[in-house]
Amino acid sequence: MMHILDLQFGERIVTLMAALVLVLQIAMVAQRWIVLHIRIFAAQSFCLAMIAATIAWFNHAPHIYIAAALTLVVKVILVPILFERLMVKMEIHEEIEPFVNVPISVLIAGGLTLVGYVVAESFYKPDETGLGHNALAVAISLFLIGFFTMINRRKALTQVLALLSLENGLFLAAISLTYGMPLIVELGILFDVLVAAMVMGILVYRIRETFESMDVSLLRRLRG
Amino acid sequence: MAVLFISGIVVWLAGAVASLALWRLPVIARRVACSAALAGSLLDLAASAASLFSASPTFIGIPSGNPVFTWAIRLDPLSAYFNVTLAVLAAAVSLYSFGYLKEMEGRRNLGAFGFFFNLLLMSLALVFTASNAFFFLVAWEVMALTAFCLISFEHEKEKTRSSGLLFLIMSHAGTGLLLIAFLTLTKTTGNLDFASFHLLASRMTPLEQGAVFLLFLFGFGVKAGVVPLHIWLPEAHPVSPSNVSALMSGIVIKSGIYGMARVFFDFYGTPALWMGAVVLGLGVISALVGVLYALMDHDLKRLLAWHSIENIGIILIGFGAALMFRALGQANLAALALIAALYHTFNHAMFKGLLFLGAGSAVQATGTRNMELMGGLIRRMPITALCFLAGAVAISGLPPLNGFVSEWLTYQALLAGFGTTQSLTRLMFPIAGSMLALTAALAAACFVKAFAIPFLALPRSPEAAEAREVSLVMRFAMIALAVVCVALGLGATGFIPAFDPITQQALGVRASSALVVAHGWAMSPGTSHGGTISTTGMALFFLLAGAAFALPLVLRWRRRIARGPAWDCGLPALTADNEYTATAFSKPLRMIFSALYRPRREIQAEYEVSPYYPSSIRFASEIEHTFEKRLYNPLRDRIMAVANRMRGIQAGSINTYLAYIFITLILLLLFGVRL
Amino acid sequence: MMERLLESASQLFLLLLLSPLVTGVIRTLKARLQTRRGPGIFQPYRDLFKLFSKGMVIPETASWIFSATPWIVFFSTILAGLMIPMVAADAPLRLFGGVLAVIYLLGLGRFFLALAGLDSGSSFGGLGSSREMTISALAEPAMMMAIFTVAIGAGSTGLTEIAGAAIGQNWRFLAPAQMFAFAALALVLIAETGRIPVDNPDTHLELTMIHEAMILEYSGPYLALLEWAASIKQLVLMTLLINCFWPFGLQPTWFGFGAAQGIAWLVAKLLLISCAIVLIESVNAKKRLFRVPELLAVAFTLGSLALISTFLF
Amino acid sequence: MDRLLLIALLLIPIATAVASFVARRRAVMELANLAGFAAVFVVAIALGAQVLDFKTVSIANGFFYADALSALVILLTASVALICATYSIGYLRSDEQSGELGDDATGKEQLALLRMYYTLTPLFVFSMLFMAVANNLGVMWAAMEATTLASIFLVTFYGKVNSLEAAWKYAMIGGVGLSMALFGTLVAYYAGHNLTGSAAISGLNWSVLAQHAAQLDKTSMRLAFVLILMGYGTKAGLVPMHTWKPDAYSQAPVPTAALLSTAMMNCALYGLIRFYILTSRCVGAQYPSRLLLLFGLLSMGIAIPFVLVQTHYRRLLAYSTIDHAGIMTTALGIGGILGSFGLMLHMTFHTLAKTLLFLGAGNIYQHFRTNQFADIKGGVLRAMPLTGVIFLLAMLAIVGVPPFGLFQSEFIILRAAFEGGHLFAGVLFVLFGVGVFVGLLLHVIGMVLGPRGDAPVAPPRPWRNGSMLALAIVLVVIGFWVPAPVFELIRNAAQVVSGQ
Repeated sequence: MMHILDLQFGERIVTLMAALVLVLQIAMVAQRWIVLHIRIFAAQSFCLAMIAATIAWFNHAPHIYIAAALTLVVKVILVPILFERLMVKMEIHEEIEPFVNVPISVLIAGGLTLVGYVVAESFYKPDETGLGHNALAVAISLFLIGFFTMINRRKALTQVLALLSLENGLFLAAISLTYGMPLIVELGILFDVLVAAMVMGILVYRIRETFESMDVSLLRRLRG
Repeated sequence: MAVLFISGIVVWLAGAVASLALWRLPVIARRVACSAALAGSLLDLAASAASLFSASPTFIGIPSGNPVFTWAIRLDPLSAYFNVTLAVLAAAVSLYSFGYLKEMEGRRNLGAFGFFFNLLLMSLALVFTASNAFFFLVAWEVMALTAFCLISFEHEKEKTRSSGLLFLIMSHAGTGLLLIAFLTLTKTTGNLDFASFHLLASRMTPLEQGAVFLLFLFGFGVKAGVVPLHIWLPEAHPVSPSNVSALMSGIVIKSGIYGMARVFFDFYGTPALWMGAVVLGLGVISALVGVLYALMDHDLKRLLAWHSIENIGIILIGFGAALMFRALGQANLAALALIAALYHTFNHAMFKGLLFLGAGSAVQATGTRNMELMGGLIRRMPITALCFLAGAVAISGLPPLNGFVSEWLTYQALLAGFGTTQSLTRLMFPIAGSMLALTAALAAACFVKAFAIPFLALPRSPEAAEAREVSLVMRFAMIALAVVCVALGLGATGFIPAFDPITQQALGVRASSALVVAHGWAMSPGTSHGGTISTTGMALFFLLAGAAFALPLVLRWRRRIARGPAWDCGLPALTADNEYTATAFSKPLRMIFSALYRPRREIQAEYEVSPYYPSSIRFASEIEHTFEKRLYNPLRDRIMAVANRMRGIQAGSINTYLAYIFITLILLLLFGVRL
Repeated sequence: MMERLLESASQLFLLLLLSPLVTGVIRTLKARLQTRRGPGIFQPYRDLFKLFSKGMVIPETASWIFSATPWIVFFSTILAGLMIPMVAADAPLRLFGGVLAVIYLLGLGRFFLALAGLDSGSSFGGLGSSREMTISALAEPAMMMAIFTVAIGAGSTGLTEIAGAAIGQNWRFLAPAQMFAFAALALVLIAETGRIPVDNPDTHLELTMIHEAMILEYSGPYLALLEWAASIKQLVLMTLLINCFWPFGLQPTWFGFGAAQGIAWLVAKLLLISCAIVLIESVNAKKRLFRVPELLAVAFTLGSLALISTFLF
Repeated sequence: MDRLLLIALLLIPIATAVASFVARRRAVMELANLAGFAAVFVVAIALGAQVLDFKTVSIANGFFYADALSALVILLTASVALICATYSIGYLRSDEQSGELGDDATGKEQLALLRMYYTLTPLFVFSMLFMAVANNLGVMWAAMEATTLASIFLVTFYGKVNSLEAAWKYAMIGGVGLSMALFGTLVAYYAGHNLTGSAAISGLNWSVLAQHAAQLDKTSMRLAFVLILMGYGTKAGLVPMHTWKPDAYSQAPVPTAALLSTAMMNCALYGLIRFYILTSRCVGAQYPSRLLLLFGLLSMGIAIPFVLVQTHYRRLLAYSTIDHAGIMTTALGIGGILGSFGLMLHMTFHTLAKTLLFLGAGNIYQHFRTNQFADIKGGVLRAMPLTGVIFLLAMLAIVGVPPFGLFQSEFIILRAAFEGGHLFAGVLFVLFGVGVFVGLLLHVIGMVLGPRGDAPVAPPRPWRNGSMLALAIVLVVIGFWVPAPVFELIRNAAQVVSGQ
């Protein structure tokens, strides 16, 4: 059982999971159904929590456990439930119609991953152990893809989801680059995320009420 | 001196604040404002006249509560000279305003007017004396701002608003150029003090020199109304109240001239030849364009505004010549040209102020600015007419008044210029000279129109027939300026020595001893033998001849004089309808210069009985204002079109907005990081 | 001082006396050329005398400008006349001004004449003033070019110096520059004195007249003053022309026997010029107003040529 | 003492918010806000005085930290908050009378709305103050995010369709921006991860990083700065992240808009400045200054066409704010002691003038009931003299016409540009300045001057005009005479920025 504690092993796991997170992100780009969209987000957040836990275990950084737990609570449980409630409440069942069609979006996502690696490449320091540049690359890719998804979505709700998944990229960066921020910071950030999610949820709801639709591409009154 | 000057400033400031505070009591506000303006002017006059002859410039530094903001004032001869100009004109105008503003009581906020009026005078005095780039720009902009407020004082009229705005925008654009120019100088010296800019140009690269020169030329040119930066001037001067117009044309546009004098003869050591040539060329063009458009304009005040452009052109001819002489190392000739320019500056301030005051009286009496509706005012308002005539003779450069003197000096400078160089550039001097001659002659033609049509013959409208002579104080103000014009003409040789300190400071020579000959009876160009004039002599001749011949003969013939209807080639019943109009008067020139004017005319005749006897004919004729039509309007339209297209950036779609950020981010990540 | 006064007095005398004669001579010569007997060369004197002894009517629409103008025109012309060298090289009032002053004094007269033309309110007066100011304005650049040429040669705008320069050095008056300048100035003179082909001095056909139109409302002594001033102006300009370019026979001083000689020379040269004018007037028709600018453009070109040739040759 | 000050600074707004939340009557809420912000203002002044004495004030072993820079930002925020609090009393009352807040006869709806306003505003101010005193970069970020969250519902205050749209754009773009900022903060933290000893423990404390800036990882700092620039740039409204601004400013209640466009922009710039200091100490000033100049000039340039062809006067003000964000960024990019001084001076003057403009716009809107120049077509001066004069005055001030302060600051910035060798930037600066001047004056002169037309003469409005008049007097006076301590504070802040 000793080799379980081997750092190499940990790195493998983390990298694997990071890859999984990336895949999920791309899957989100390709996704047509809002419900699935939410679920995938939940899954992705779960993976992140796991990564956090692993890192906490292997680097003996207890405060990351808290971060992991918070992620689990906020992003895997609270936010998805909140949004699914919202969906039911507003009986949304349209499917997502993106601006760019799915195959091309996926290709773009791939390209963005490449960008992520190119940017992170300059951080690669061979002498340095740990999860450094891989994780950073993945984080940047997640960030960019999430961003792209935001641009590519018409529905308010899905834009919020995209924004949250984009923040997942940040979380990954936080834990894997710096083994988590000081606890207080983590707390602050997560709190913000939670509030943001709620605020945006309310906004989405009101938009839905006022416009009889969640299609944000209709919000084009204010120009010039 | 310092004390006097500062107290002048303080009086103006106090007057401004007081009249604003008293705005609810128009009578008192008017009196306070005008008397403060008058007192301030007199104090300023005393201070600047004293320091014009003092050997060393007076420095005044007032500590201010804001370390960034420093009051740095220096009264050197040049500043003093322009301050004298300001003070004399301002005194007359404030006197005039006592009566002029009376009409506005109750209808307009005289408190506000007095506020801006006094502030304008104060800022002008500060512009002429600021000795620090920052403070200069502050005074400069305050001047523009207060001038704007006065121009758009009657802002109910659409025309007034647009004109004021045009002025504000153009002058601010000019200030932008000045800002760049001054900062380039500052970059070289590392501080903002004018003293440190003295003879600075030599320490700059030729490229910088040229660039800064042009920046200054155009920056100040906007305010001076140099063609093609003049379009605001004929708009803004007519719409403002007439006392303001007098200040605008008389002294505000001279702030640009002051700036040029300061830069060209204080900051620049020896300029390049082309600089002088450029200024000379601009001067000639401005003079011609100004007078040609004036001839076609029948709005009395706009006509005068166009003439301001012409006279600025004449001044610039002097400056240009002076610069070229300096480049050629001819200090004495440079002094001659500089004196010509500065003398004309002063003269123009006086007679243009006088003419605007006269025009203001006529406009107030008839309620219109269109001279075609005036006529016959010389009988209703004799004093105004006499003063206007004096101004007209002076501005037409006819002997023995002041306009003649400064134009004569300019001719002499140009004449002497021909011999100073062997290069072809020397051809510029005689050409400029002949163009100046053309300008002067056209100006005379224009002022025959500008005096005869409104003041002579029969009234052309009921209002004109009912016109009243203006109040005593207004008449007095005009007479005062007229007297100054005459004095500047007859006593020219007495004023020349006043330029010595200036030429001494700018060029290091004292010219008066060479210019004033025959025990102060005559003036010579100081360049070669002979070629003198003596306005005093001419005046004496006229007086003697008048007294000796005219008077007795008139008395003898008095009994033989009969008054009767005009013969008019036997046509019956001369009425205002068959008088010669201004339009008709300018017709020959309109046809001769049609290439420039591109006149359009339409005639509608209605016939009743036969095709030979029209019952009514309507004639409309208009000319094209080339610079607006061909230069400014297309530019404006282009810019607006581009702006409208760019509004598409903000099309309302959030996805697009996000895309902007996304693309920027990716670009920065890929390339920005490597910057 | 004293002799200055004497000089002035005598030149004044000469101006007053000679000017009507020149007019008369020109008229008579013209008449002869057209095979008429003509009024005789002394007719202008008679006209002036007659007019001076008559009463005058002043239009009630006119103002004091109307009455002041004749005096201003007369005196300014006289003053101009006293500034030019007629008999002696140094003009009596040379100190008062040179060629520029002469031109501007004539301009002063013209200015007031134009005002007077408009003052009566009669449309013919306005017509005259408008045309007069236009033509004189257009004549100005040419004149200035020519004057610049001679003045540059003499290094001064003083007429005495100019005349001196022209005789002094080796036949300078033969230089092409001088020639061109002379031609230019001659054309300007024709325009300024209101002669054919620019204006017709002895017509009252309102469509063509210029100078006559302005003084249409005048009568009696004032008319006499204006007519006299006109002929003095003509004399002044002719003298200016001849003494600037061919200053032969100019005496150093007014006094002694030389004076007579000088006057003789002057009369001879005047006669020459008059003949030239008569010729021109007889072989040309009056131009339409809008053809006049072409004439003056030619004059300007000649002036520029003169200037350029000053440093070509 | 200092401990007390910082605590009070943060507690008073919270207390105010709670008080207004539980209040049952409008008067109580108004009073609470007025008193609260007055207290905050006093505390801010006291803090400023303290900072002048001790350079820095820090408590909770450096968790809260205030130097001259923070003190200045706090002072500005507090004064704007106080003015707006006074103004909004009159403003909201007139809204209530004119039925803008809904037509519920019992007045429940209106009260609810008012409660929201009077509760969220203190929270909004709190988060800005918190950002200014937070030493930890992460906390600073959290506070910045909090400003967005607190202000979103102020933007939707009127519940109109447009205000929802504006709020949505604000939320989305702001969200993205802040996540970029967070990313930047992370990378900055990563850059400091190989610090040793005590530094490593408080690795995100700005004061610590600033001391060890030289040892930070250079590549990471470059990346961090790009992300921060775009992140906080979004909140500051730099082009091309500015798109939310015109919408939010034109839809929010006027006092909120004033806070957004002055106080919040200052805070965003404050964050940017903090990172600029780190980056320039780490990788040298050239790298950040290039990026800053790029964004600054771009913002100034892009603002012009929108100003030129604008039809809506509150959007016009928004674009002017974008222009000034560009000016200040450029100033930061020019840097040096002179540039930083100009920047701080400009921040101060702009805050005053822009607030005044928004309040004036509020008066005009409530009087004419339209946002379009076309519908007003002149006569403001005749219809409402005081507002007209003040609006014109503030407009002249904002376009940098002397003798008002902004001319001084812009002059200093320009001088710094020329002496720092940024000739091209300087020339563009002047050019854009003239462009904006033309656009703004074109519209505003047309709106303020002119005959009255059919608009009625405005009734007296003590609260609104009182606050405006006070601010206007301050604006004019400060052009000629800046109180010595304030000037000292500004100078110290500039020293903090330029690190000299």
